[in-house]
Amino acid sequence: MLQTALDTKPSQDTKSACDIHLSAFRYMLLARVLDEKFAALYRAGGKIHGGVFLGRGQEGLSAAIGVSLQKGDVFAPLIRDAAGRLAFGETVLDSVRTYLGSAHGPMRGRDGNVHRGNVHEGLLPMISHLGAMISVVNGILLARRFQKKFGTVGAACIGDGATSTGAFHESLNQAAVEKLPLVLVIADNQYAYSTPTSRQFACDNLADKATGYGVDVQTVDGTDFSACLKVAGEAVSRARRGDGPQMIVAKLLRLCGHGEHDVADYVDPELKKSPLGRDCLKLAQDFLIQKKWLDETQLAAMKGEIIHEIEAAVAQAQREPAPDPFSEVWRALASEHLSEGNAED
Amino acid sequence: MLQTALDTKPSQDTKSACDIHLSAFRYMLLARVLDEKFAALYRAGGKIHGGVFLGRGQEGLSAAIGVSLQKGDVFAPLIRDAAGRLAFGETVLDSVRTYLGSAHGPMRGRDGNVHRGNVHEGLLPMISHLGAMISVVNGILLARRFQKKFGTVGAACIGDGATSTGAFHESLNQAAVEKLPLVLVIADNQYAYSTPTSRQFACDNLADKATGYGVDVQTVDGTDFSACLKVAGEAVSRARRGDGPQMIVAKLLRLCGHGEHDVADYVDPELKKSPLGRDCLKLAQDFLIQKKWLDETQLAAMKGEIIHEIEAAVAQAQREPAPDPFSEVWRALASEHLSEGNAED
Amino acid sequence: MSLTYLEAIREAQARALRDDPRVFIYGQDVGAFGGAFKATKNLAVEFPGRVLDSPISEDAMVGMAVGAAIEGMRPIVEMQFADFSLVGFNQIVNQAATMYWRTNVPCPITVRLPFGGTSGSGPFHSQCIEAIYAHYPGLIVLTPATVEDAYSMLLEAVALDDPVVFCEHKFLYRHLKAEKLPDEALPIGKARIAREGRDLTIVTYSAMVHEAIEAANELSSEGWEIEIVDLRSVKPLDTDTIVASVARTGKLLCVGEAWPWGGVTAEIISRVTVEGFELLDAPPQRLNAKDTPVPYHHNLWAAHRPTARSIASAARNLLSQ
Amino acid sequence: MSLTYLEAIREAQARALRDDPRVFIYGQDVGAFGGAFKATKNLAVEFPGRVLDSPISEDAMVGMAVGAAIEGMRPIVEMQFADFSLVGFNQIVNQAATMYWRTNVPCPITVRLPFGGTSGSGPFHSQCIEAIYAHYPGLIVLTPATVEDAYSMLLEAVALDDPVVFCEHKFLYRHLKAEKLPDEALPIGKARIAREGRDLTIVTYSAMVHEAIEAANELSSEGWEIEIVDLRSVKPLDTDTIVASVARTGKLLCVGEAWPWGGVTAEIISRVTVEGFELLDAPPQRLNAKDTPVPYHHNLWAAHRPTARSIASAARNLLSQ
Ligand SMILES: Cc1ncc(C[n+]2csc(CCOP(=O)(O)OP(=O)(O)O)c2C)c(N)n1
Ligand SMILES: Cc1ncc(C[n+]2csc(CCOP(=O)(O)OP(=O)(O)O)c2C)c(N)n1
Ligand SMILES: [Mg+2]
Ligand SMILES: [Mg+2]
Repeated sequence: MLQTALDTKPSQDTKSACDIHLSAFRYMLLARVLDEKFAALYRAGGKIHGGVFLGRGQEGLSAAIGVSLQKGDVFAPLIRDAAGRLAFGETVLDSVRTYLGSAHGPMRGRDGNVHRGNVHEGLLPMISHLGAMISVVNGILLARRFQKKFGTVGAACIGDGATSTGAFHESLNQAAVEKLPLVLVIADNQYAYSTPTSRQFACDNLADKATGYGVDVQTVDGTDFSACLKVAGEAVSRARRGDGPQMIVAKLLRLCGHGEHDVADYVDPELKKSPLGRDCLKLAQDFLIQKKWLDETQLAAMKGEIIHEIEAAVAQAQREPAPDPFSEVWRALASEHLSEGNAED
Repeated sequence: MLQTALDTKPSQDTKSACDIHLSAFRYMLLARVLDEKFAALYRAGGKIHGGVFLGRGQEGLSAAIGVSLQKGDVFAPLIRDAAGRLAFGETVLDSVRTYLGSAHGPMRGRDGNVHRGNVHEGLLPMISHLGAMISVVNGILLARRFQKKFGTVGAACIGDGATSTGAFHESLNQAAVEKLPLVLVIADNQYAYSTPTSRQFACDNLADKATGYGVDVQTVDGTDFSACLKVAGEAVSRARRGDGPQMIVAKLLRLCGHGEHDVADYVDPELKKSPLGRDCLKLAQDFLIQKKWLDETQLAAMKGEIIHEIEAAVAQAQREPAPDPFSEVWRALASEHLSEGNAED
Repeated sequence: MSLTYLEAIREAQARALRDDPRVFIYGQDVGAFGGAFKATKNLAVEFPGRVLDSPISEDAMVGMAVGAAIEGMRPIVEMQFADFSLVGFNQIVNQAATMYWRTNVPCPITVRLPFGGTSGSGPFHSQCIEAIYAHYPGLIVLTPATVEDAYSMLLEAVALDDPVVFCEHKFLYRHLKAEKLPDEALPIGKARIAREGRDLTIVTYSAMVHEAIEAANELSSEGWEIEIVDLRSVKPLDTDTIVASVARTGKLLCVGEAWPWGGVTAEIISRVTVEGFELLDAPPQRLNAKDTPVPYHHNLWAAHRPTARSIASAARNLLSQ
Repeated sequence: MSLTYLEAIREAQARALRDDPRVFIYGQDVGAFGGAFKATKNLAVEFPGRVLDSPISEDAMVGMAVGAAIEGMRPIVEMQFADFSLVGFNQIVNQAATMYWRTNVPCPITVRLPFGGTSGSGPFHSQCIEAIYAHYPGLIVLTPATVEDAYSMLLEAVALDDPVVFCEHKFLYRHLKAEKLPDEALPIGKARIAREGRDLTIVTYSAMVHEAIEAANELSSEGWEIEIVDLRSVKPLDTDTIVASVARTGKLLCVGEAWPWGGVTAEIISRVTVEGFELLDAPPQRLNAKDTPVPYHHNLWAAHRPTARSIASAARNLLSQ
């Protein structure tokens, strides 16, 4: 997958600003349309069991991280990172396969929706427990230090709510003590499910936490994909250079429910009207058109391609077999000889 | 107990600086001599099962917290807080009983050494898991808010090492969100067991963490009991006033092993020679004598009293019965009717 | 008016808040939002200031409840999913569960765990973890299987002086309905004969009670009469009721949705063989989930847990001995 | 040269570090200090940069080990006491234990738990928590009872492709000595007949093996020959060896130092009655610790756990049936 990713994404420095912005934009649009497809399948019912979680309004930040990373880097996305996943090299087909539970998907129907990834390609499949993936990224980076593999970085994404977890604290402190090339991206989207930040923390800005860990931090307007590209690019290069953990705090608003089951009528209308409530995709589009890096026809063409790619992926995933409980290997251990098996088998 | 405590400790404002300093000093000395007694009993062998943990070098800070609190406040001391416990009202006899496992002790031989306290008197018996007591203090303070009992505060003590626990992070953030009258005292004694702070955190000063939680903070020289009294007194009054959680970071050095089993040869000699390595008790004594608040004869008398009190307590605790496994109620539940009992009985 | 298992839990909390000023609720999104499953719907409005949204801090959530409890309150902590309680595990088993024994001060907290499997929930939103709590001394672990028990047992849990882990099954939340709330109920600690029979005893709890009943109905059409014991409480266990049933039937099948190593089914079989060995006229049998995480895909999930069909076939094997 | 159980653990780690460049050790005070129990003594000097002091962050300690493992390393995590692993419980059971099943990528970490009771250690430095780990799918849970097993099983644990919870008993650390390190050993998964006998089978593990042997010696002076099965591994369990022994003796007593609800003794009795019911000519019996936290005072501690005396009397009861 990363090969594909690489075709469409040579490493940043060799690219012009225009290319980078266009590439990021395409992943934003791809993620948005893909998310909408999942939402539609969810509403249609039957096709998707369990929840559907969208990244609407966070595509700019997420894509910025994804395009700033390179092959060989590590990425631990969270629930709102469809854009970043795609930019990092996940295929549309694998996202669709996971939601639809295809036996050919990376999780083989064993896990689903946002709990997907591919360890060999550095894309970590999140467990649900918030904050738990950061120390796993630390471990990969530590392993590389042992193995004398230098020059790669690890990025982990987290929300404002997850900053309240002990796991967040322990792992960020751990990365700082080991001076690991970790880029920790906090998407402060004003809510944790229904909980406003006022019930989540009492500091003015989550960036205020950085000094207490001894890590660098940048705050960025998460609705401005260009600003996100700049901040993400810089943070990734500093980490790569050996400056230790980098924190990014992006301010934005979740433009969807926590999941598609959630109408989110608790979101403060004032926030929706505020600059935080702007749609990063719309802003990005205006920016590119105004810069003349993209015109309406190219945009239409891009949309067309994307819709086609997604429809094709959905069609294929639907043709693929579902996991078969009878041929399924019901074994949690890699060591077959130590597996107790299942009485019921 | 607190009654006794109160006799020797009317609330602060009504006391002169001299009285406060003398009172604190007496608890420092009492704790030092008591600690030495435990160490002697430990070395003698037989009398004390398990470990012995001293507060040598931290008596000034600990006593300062204890004398700054009032009856009705809550105190969650940690392993190095013999002085604070005594100042808060724990009797010498109860400390000795717990170490010797007397059936008449507050823990009835079920728990021991530093794991002692008396919930009804606001002195929380720590569990071993570091950081775990802070949220319990939060809960007591929250309960009082529900019960409309205002004007009391809760103090929790923690070491530099324990700041790395998720529990520390979650509970401090929780206190800040609820704006609870919590005073969190961090004794940065340069080591967590054998681990130097360089392996524990990467910020310059643990006080740098406060802003990230949105709480007030004061840094203090932990070897200077007078400075500790000032800072602790102010923090407690601010919390009492309703200014929300207060953090205190005291810089000092553990002047003993982690426990009495530990010779602590890993402690950097430079640190011992540095100002951090000064003995707060010695400094306090010089301070009081130089201020003419105490003279050698008074000091000798004080020591005599203290040694007498401790010897009497040890003699009594040794005469008291050990817990009897046959009369012991082997039941973890308060609800006797739901207790499964023990097959072996 | 008819009422679901979930609504019964909501009603029980409403009544606890109404009847006892010491009660409050603390958990993620339980306030204005009414909880991820709506188990606290409108309670924040009906009881202002007594239903508090918590940060995403399970360890501190439980610790705070413990502190409030020893100061005279009766906190109810809602975990968003049982699976996330593992982050607060230490405070439950080492702080709450040891408090009374260490200090003689009761620690009346109720930790609500929305638990158990539903299709499409996957490895981290489906776990049955009653056994790891029941293993620790100092906790009461409840697993109501009916709307009535969900209501009455939750009320009794809040009234108890001990920490209670209240396992409410998400699969039953909306599936299960009752006509009205019960006026009286079996006390906690007593198991219930969910179905009378003479040929074989199935001991189970929570959602599996309903799979077992379905299996029993299927088997009765084949002429077998299965007795079903609904444990209601997995700690304490009502061994007497179980042994009495086995005395009647001579055959024991234990069914649980949890993983096969250890757990409730092992404890039951162990107790019955130790205390009622001679009552058994065939080897007792167990049926558990498979020894893997709970799968996401419906096909795998449905095969991972015991079902009416697998229960019926296990029962047939046992009956044919 | 004679060597303790603790030294064997140190030697196994030294050899693992020497033979396999992928191995490193991570834990509180394991570096220059050599660990709270000195299980890593001098290893930081002998293997520079490969024995790392961690912050007091059990959750992140395990998470980091998992990351390193899936990147090709073989981390050994030392918990300072088993009891503190509960703070890292979530990363062990939900991150490490699910990794292979979810991703097909093995997660070879070894988490060393200094566990079990010693006099004066109290409720939070004495726990036997093997059962809560064994209940979760995806983990191997080891409980060596001898110096030889401490050495060979730890080496094999590090070589395995799965997460291993290695329960090393603090009571055995210095009590137990052997003349030399073993050149060969039973593989993990196989139980050991610690003592041969014909009249009754005692199945146990870890420190209780030695209490059982003492009880057996006492009973042999009364003319009884007790067979003792040392499980070595509580997950997987070597049911065959257990059942074969019960087939010889017809009587089963399970002894564990853990709490009575659930746990190893329940799982063993349950398996034997399900698979070897007809082999039993008396009801099997269990002996566990009492259902309270582990007490601090020596008198209470000694009465809380099974001992040679209580084992012998339980065996006598069973033999007299
Ligand atoms: C430890 C833990 N507790 C609770 C949950 C349930 N949960 C899932 S997402 C979520 C809200 C997360 O909010 P935030 O971190 O701000 O991310 P966002 O959804 O806003 O992107 C919660 C509470 C969880 N996954 N893990
Ligand atoms: C969660 C947890 N992990 C590990 C331990 C073991 N332990 C007890 S004290 C200690 C060192 C504490 O250092 P610090 O917090 O600096 O306090 P100090 O001993 O210096 O006063 C450790 C690691 C513990 N008690 N709790
Ligand atoms: Mg958020
Ligand atoms: Mg310290």
